[in-house]
Amino acid sequence: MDARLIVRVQAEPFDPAAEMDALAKLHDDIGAVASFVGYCRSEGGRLAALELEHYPGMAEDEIERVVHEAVTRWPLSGVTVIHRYGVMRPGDGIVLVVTASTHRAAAFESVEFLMDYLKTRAPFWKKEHRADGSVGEWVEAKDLDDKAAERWQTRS
Amino acid sequence: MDARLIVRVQAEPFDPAAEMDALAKLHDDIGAVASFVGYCRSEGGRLAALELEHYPGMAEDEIERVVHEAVTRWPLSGVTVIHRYGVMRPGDGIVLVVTASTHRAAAFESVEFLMDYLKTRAPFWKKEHRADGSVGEWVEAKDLDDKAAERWQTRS
Amino acid sequence: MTEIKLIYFAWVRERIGLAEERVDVPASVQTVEELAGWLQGRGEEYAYAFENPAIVRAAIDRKHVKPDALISGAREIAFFPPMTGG
Amino acid sequence: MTEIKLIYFAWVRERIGLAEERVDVPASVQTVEELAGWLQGRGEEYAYAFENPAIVRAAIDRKHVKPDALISGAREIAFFPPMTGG
Repeated sequence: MDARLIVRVQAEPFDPAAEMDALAKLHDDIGAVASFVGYCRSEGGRLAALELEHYPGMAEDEIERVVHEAVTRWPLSGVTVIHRYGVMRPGDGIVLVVTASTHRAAAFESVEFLMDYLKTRAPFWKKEHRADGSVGEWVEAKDLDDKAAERWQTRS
Repeated sequence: MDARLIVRVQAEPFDPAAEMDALAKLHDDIGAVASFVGYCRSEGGRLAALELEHYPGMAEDEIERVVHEAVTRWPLSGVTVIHRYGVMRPGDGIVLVVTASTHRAAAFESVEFLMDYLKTRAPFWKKEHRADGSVGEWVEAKDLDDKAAERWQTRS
Repeated sequence: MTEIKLIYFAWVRERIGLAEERVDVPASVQTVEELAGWLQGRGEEYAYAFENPAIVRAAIDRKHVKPDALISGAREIAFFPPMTGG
Repeated sequence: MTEIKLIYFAWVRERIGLAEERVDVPASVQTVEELAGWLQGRGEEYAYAFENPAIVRAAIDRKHVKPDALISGAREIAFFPPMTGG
């Protein structure tokens, strides 16, 4: 399996189009490119920003582990995962996952798998900055996310 | 539900980036944009092109029906579906589906639902043009596609 | 007799050799299935197109229909193979 | 006594008031769970950070570990809340 795997943890914005294009053009037998972009939300105007803290080094390692797990599970030609840290404003992209495969099911499922695992395993933490200027809370992890990640353990 | 719904059936190429951007920027509480692009494949060099025939009028109607079904099932802020017809070379995008939502599960599931239904209900037919210049076959529908579409009928 | 517009796509179109036509259908032909059967008798191109009628799909006025759908009142009936878009 | 580098993230970091530190850990402290318990006794900031030790997660040398993981040989141990990336 010589899939093209790209993992980046960065402060800079990313360009979903460029990343998708790169995977679509890997070779002539890419039939499917699936992608997901997670954005910072204002939560009805309540938030001015989200601040993402991360564990440098481990963040990259952990995402790479999850990406390698994905390419052993699905026949993928390419995977790109970019996760940002720092201060995000509503509308800013926080995380990008793109996968390319000959077949659509592999592309779909692997993007979903990667997102579920990133949410629960990648060492990132979100802190709210409230629109009223006050210091916000650290976002609490959702049980839902653990459940989403767990479902992959019963497969394969 | 005032979702922004766009359905286009066209010969011209589409720009996934522009379509995703438009949905991402709909409002401040878009948390998730999921997309799928289906490409023309060469099948290991066997094919020079795919020719897509469609039923004008019905193609648009049928896709719109499926899109409306999707927005009744998931809380979506926007849906864009573009399906091309005409001659596609390997690497050309044939179909684009993008959905935007506050929550990621809705974005993921609705893209998958839309693709499954497009494959089995939208009146398009693919004919192969072989790399050796000979006239190819009409692509046969896969049972797999019907099965993929059927699974949505047991839910909700 | 009712005049109906028929449209054909993909290999159904190629086998019949026509993209569309207007035909006078006898009143005894009431369903899509019966219409396909009646078309089969119109010549060998039609017999070839409908040689396996179970796999030919139909739409009435741009909506998918089942073989037992009534054709009464239809403006446009289409016959085509299973779809392979997406 | 073994010297270990500890790193804290998010509200664990804020409560302790330090991003990282090097501590001398007594030999009796063998697991991550025991280390968290031992840290709790180092002052009220630590007691606050680990007031609900079941929800604090740990990594040894940048890999997630369970509470019963042995700390022997660790170069770097991190404590942090459940992750909320993605």
